[in-house]
Amino acid sequence: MSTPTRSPRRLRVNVQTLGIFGAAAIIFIIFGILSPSFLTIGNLRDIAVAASINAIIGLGVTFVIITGGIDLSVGSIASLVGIVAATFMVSGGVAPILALLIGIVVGLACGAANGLLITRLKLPPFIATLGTMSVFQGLAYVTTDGKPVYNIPPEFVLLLNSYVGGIPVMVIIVAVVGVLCWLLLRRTVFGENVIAVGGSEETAWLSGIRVNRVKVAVYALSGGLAGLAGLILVARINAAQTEGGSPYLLTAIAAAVIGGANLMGGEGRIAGTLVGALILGALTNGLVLLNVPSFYEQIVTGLVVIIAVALDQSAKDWPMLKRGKSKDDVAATPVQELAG
Amino acid sequence: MSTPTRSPRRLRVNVQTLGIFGAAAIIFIIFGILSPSFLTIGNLRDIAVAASINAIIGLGVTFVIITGGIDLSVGSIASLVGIVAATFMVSGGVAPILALLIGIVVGLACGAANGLLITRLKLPPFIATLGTMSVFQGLAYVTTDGKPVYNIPPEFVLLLNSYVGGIPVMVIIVAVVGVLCWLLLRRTVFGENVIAVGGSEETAWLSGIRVNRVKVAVYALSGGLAGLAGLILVARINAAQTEGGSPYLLTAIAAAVIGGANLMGGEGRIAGTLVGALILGALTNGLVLLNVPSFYEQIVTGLVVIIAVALDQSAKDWPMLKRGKSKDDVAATPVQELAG
Amino acid sequence: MNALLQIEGIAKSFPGVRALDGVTFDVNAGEICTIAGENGAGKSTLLAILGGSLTPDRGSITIDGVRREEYSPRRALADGIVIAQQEPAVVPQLTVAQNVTIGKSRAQRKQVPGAVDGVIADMNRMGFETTPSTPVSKLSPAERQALTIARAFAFGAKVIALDEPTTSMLEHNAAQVLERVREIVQERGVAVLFVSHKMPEVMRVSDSVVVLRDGKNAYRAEIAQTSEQEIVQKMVGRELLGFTREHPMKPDAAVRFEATDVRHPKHPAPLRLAVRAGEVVGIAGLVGSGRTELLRAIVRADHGSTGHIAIDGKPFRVVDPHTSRSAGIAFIPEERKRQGLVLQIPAYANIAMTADHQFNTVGPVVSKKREIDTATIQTQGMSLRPANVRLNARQFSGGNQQKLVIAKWTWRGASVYLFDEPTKGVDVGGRVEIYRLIDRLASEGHSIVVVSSDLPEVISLSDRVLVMRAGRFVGSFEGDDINEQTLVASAMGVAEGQK
Amino acid sequence: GCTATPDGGGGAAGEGDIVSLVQADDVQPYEDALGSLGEPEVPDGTKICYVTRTLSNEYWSLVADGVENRAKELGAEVQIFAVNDEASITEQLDKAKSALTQGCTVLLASPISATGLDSVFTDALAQGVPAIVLNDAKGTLPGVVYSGPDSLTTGRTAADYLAEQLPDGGKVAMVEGDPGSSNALNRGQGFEDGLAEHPNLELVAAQTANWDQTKAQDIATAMLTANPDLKAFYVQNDGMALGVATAVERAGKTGEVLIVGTDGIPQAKTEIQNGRITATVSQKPNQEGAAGVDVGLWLLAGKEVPGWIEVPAFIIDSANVADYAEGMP
Ligand SMILES: Nc1ncnc2c1ncn2[C@@H]1O[C@H](COP(=O)(O)OP(=O)(O)OP(=O)(O)O)[C@@H](O)[C@H]1O
Ligand SMILES: Nc1ncnc2c1ncn2[C@@H]1O[C@H](COP(=O)(O)OP(=O)(O)OP(=O)(O)O)[C@@H](O)[C@H]1O
Ligand SMILES: [Mg+2]
Ligand SMILES: [Mg+2]
Repeated sequence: MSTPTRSPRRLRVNVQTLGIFGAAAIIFIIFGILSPSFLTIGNLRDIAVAASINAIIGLGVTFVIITGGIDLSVGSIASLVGIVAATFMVSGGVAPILALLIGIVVGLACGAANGLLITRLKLPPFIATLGTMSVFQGLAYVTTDGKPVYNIPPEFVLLLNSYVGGIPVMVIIVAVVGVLCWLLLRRTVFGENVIAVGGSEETAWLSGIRVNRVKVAVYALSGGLAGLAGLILVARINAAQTEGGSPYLLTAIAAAVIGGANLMGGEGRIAGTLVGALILGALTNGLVLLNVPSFYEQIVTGLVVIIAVALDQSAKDWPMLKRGKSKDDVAATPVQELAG
Repeated sequence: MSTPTRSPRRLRVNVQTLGIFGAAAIIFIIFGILSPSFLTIGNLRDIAVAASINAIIGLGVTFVIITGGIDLSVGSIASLVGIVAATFMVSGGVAPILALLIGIVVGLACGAANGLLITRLKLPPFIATLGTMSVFQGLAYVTTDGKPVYNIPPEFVLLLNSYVGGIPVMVIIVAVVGVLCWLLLRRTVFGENVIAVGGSEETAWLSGIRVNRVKVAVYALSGGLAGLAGLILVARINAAQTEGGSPYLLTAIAAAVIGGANLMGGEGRIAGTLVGALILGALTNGLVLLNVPSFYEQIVTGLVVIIAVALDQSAKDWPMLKRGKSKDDVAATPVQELAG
Repeated sequence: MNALLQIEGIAKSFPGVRALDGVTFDVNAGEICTIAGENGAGKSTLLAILGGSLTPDRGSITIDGVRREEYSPRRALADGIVIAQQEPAVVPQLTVAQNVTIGKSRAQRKQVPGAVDGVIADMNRMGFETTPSTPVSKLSPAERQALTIARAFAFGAKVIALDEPTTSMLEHNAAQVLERVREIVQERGVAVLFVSHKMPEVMRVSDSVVVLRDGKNAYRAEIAQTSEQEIVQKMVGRELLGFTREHPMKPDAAVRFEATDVRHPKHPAPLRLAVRAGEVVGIAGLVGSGRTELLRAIVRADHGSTGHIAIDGKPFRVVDPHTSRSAGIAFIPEERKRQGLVLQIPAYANIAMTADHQFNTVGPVVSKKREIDTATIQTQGMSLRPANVRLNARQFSGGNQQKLVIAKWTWRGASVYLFDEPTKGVDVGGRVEIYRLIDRLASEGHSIVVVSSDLPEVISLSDRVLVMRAGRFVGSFEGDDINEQTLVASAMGVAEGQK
Repeated sequence: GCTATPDGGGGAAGEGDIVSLVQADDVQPYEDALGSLGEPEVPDGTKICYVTRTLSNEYWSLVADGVENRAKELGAEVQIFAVNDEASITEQLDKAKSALTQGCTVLLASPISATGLDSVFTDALAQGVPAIVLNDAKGTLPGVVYSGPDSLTTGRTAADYLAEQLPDGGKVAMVEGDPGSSNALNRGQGFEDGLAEHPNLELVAAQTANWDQTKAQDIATAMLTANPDLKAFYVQNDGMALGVATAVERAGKTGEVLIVGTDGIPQAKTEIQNGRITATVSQKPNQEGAAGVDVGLWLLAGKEVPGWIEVPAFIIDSANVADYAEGMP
């Protein structure tokens, strides 16, 4: 039997990523053709800004999904953190920087709570985070009796929502967080453990990986990033809304899954998630530029998401790359299961 | 290995079911103690009525989840079907019975579309149904320019929202659908195939099961039941709202998962889903009777869901079944791990 | 007359691997034909093509003179071809009965009303008792294999392929099973393709043999006209020198590994296991006798197990596989695919899975290069094929996957190695390599425990053999007492082994 | 056509004497009604229930305040029922039902769906419990009193105001609420009707931001990109208007591009003072609530009441914002 010519996996990852990158490129090009103002620097910057919150939440969710879990509480965490930090600053007179740290800590704590429910009580992640989703949301309401917090200190807004060398701070944050997440996932023992747990919990466990710790850490990360997103949200709208985070639940998960995260676990791509968020951002923006009526906007968005991911799938679908992703595909190649 | 004295799976199912039934019982008893009016016939009937829409959607979703999929479009399908049927009756003067049939057919069609996207384009179910969720919602808007449809014919309302022998029709519908679903899942070849596909898609495929057909069928079923729910919704509020169905997405999935459906596939219980829906209904109702402020209501609901499922888990938690459900159970149960 | 099954010029390649390269041979009705070959020779791939789950790049398959056009499992089943998978293809969530009729239409079920009872009966004949309503999740691997074999004959198939059907079974079970298979073949005149790495049973059951080597069929012969040596020689392409134990017997060596008061929730009886430095302790016993549980309890793999661990007299706090890893205990589990490997990631990543910080460079950043180098070096010593640790674990054949699982621990170094069925599904050559590996570890002074259903293996490796029954040690044998008769007797409880 | 359903509707409408007290086509401003009917008195055991939408929506919590304050002022027991999701019609229906079973003597409600609570109203009226709809979802059921503005006029008012402010016309854009919601539909409809009378105002863009401030910001930003010469925004609620204000500010066009919001929540008024928002079509949640309470009590006292207590919406801008410094009218 001839020795392998080159690593199929490397190749596969590239092509996969290319798949969704390609889809993204096509979307941007089409919008660019349809609307002259779409591909202007200013507008692209707006898209990046609009995508940043989904991107940050999506990155955390990506880790969770890789372990085979799901986090439905990210939206509520973002709301809660925003409300708490804002209250501290406005009512408590806490310094912006400090409030920011407090906020992230609250996010981490909420996430860790999810992790403990899942590992200690052995709850399915869907249920655990569905429950905490409504608990955290409730806490956000209770904190301010459901009222929004206005008059956010300008320093705080500047901190997260200004420009550095013409680049919006939050875009820089996304970039930095993205790189860190990539390193964490691909270049640390923790990252390897995350992938192992998602690939086969049993194997990871028997190899001496502390599965529970990994899971708690992953949910804490997801909570922390959701918290960060909540703070950015506050800075964006100069206010903390008790439900501010809820719209991002589905879209953030969507960003991750569009980017190639496999809800069955074991797979997910940092770059992919970022592209996923960008695609969603570009859609909202582009459809407004084209002034597509609200009703049709929904239809188009849905169709584009489907087509984009279909392209991604087909990129993986040429024979060489058949095996790989989704449960189906794993199934789709018996020999790999039959081998030895 | 000596012959098992009695079927342990049966046993396990019972224990599980008992787990969630027990939890439900406890919840009802506690509310009963706290609020005298809770356990009155009238109020219990109200709860059953309130739970019916979640129950019906949840039953369809249960099948989808057993195959290892997910259906995020059920809410939109309910809205779309409601709007379409109502328009037919009000603008088209179609007879209620006919409108009802048309509605269900539309639901089935939407579901089948999901199934085809998932099997032919090989899209992850999450993405496919996320996309169609917004497509179907958009179609609902477009149908009536987003306007609700009023003046539903009383005959239609009577059809779905009246009494037969003191029992609300929609409760009867839930009961009938429930029994049919149980028979379908536990007493037909199709049901076996559904479980097989969810338990191990590859095995199913290698055994000659038409995996694609099975999948298309379950998504169609899910869509059809969502459609039925949409019609009941119309009958309940004497109007069709373009977004009427959206609130049921998460709650219906929750009902299924609370009832023991395993998002990794292979597991799900009809009775469990019904109980799950009842628990959710009882919570809303009971907390109102106790006059819990709506903000705290969310916190309590979240906590109760978590506790209820935790009880269910612990019921399964005796050593042999330790690594209870969760991914590796599908791969293999501990019993198998332990086999010499 | 034409052969029942004609395989002609079948070729199949996977990314970077030519699995099959023009395989051609016939099989007649009533014939049991063994397909022999090293791990990775292409046996399962060939069967996958026969079963329609893979489409060949070239070549054709003809059944009853009808050339196969479409490749899909449904088509193959319709043609009367059934493959009993190497990995039992059962649905744990369904009952035995449901797993028998799985995929069959209501009509087909009507045609063969007795199918389920037939399968249950056959399983009994094979020495496995079960009921139609038993959930498969409750069956042991051996029982699952028996079920997969028995059901293959249930719906009147013409060609049945059995891919390593007895890997989880003890000799006498396997013998019984294959005996039954022979009967059925004679009764019904079906053709059976048989894949196994256990040469004795190959010689016993088959009428003829086809040897695959590097994806080509290198040899075809009637069993009567050939010999075990001949076949093995054709498989490995060279004279295969057998394994002889080299690690010195050190009856006086100090106890290196001691596990006391070990309990597993499934077998509450407390057990004590002590292994000397450089000693190989074999553990024999019937399927379900609690051997795997013993090992899992030692590394605390299952919730609710207890015990005390001491290494070189020093007590270690072992509460989960992690602490057991840190204590220097290596556990090579029985089911490599599910418990030993993450199939969709590269081999080197699997091997590095047992690392704490060994591959960190600056701070927490790990160096893939180091991981790859380490993995490569480790696996070279085991002649891994294909010798490329960048390939995903799933791209290796069974035997080679087993080497990966062992490499996971050897690079890290441990003082105690617990092997559960170390050569399950490994070819003759591979076995010898793994035996040598174990032998080497022993001579390096490590303590070794080998749980195996393969008695010759236990016998040739062990300094001492413990026999388990119903979760207890029922016998301990050393030196000349270690032989099949005594072990089987003790395992089945006919004669009490001397303490 | 009202028939017994598990959701109520037991008694035939019109049977209860309440219904006869309601002068269906009589419309009066709150002040007039108060003048003619006088301060209501509270019979023993009066329990006023208000079934609202989400309290996290500032507007509804203000209506609730209006109800609570008036009830306290008059010394009546009051209970608020809120839903957790602006869209869950049946949750509101189920809560309204249990409100009634819990022995409310006056039922105030802000139905999510215009007809959504009809069955409960019918029951209420049959049991002699006055049923009053607060704001926006004016129904058709005889005997149900409506307290609030004509929701079409809110949009129209905005259009007229913009016409005033932009004598030589120009391009305007509209930021909408949830596509399906009655507020979004009515306000949008009203606004477009209004524009029809001012041909020099051109509606170049209309998009939904689902009542979400951040999305409103992103959408407004894109609208400004697409139409650099945009003159004004009509925004269907003030929360979104705040987002639009930020977008306009970031585009450096504050003051240049007019922003007209809706509702008149305090923060919007602050921004009007800061000049970041031009104006808002303010409603009077407190008055709507108070009026509802009074109507209920009047009916209990057997007084004839108008079928519509009008609480008109009105413009707040830099000119008069000072008069409404605190809370909402
Ligand atoms: N899914 C796959 N992707 C890539 N290569 C594969 C795949 N499955 C098998 N191979 C390669 O094809 C060759 C033949 O594999 P196969 O499983 O047929 O060998 P085998 O004879 O069954 O080995 P064993 O005796 O261990 O079961 C091996 O080199 C294996 O690495
Ligand atoms: N090698 C494989 N192992 C396991 N499952 C597979 C494999 N290949 C495909 N599948 C699954 O089976 C499906 C294709 O098989 P199926 O027989 O359903 O196709 P089909 O013949 O088109 O079905 P239908 O006749 O209903 O259209 C794929 O969607 C995938 O989910
Ligand atoms: Mg094989
Ligand atoms: Mg074993």
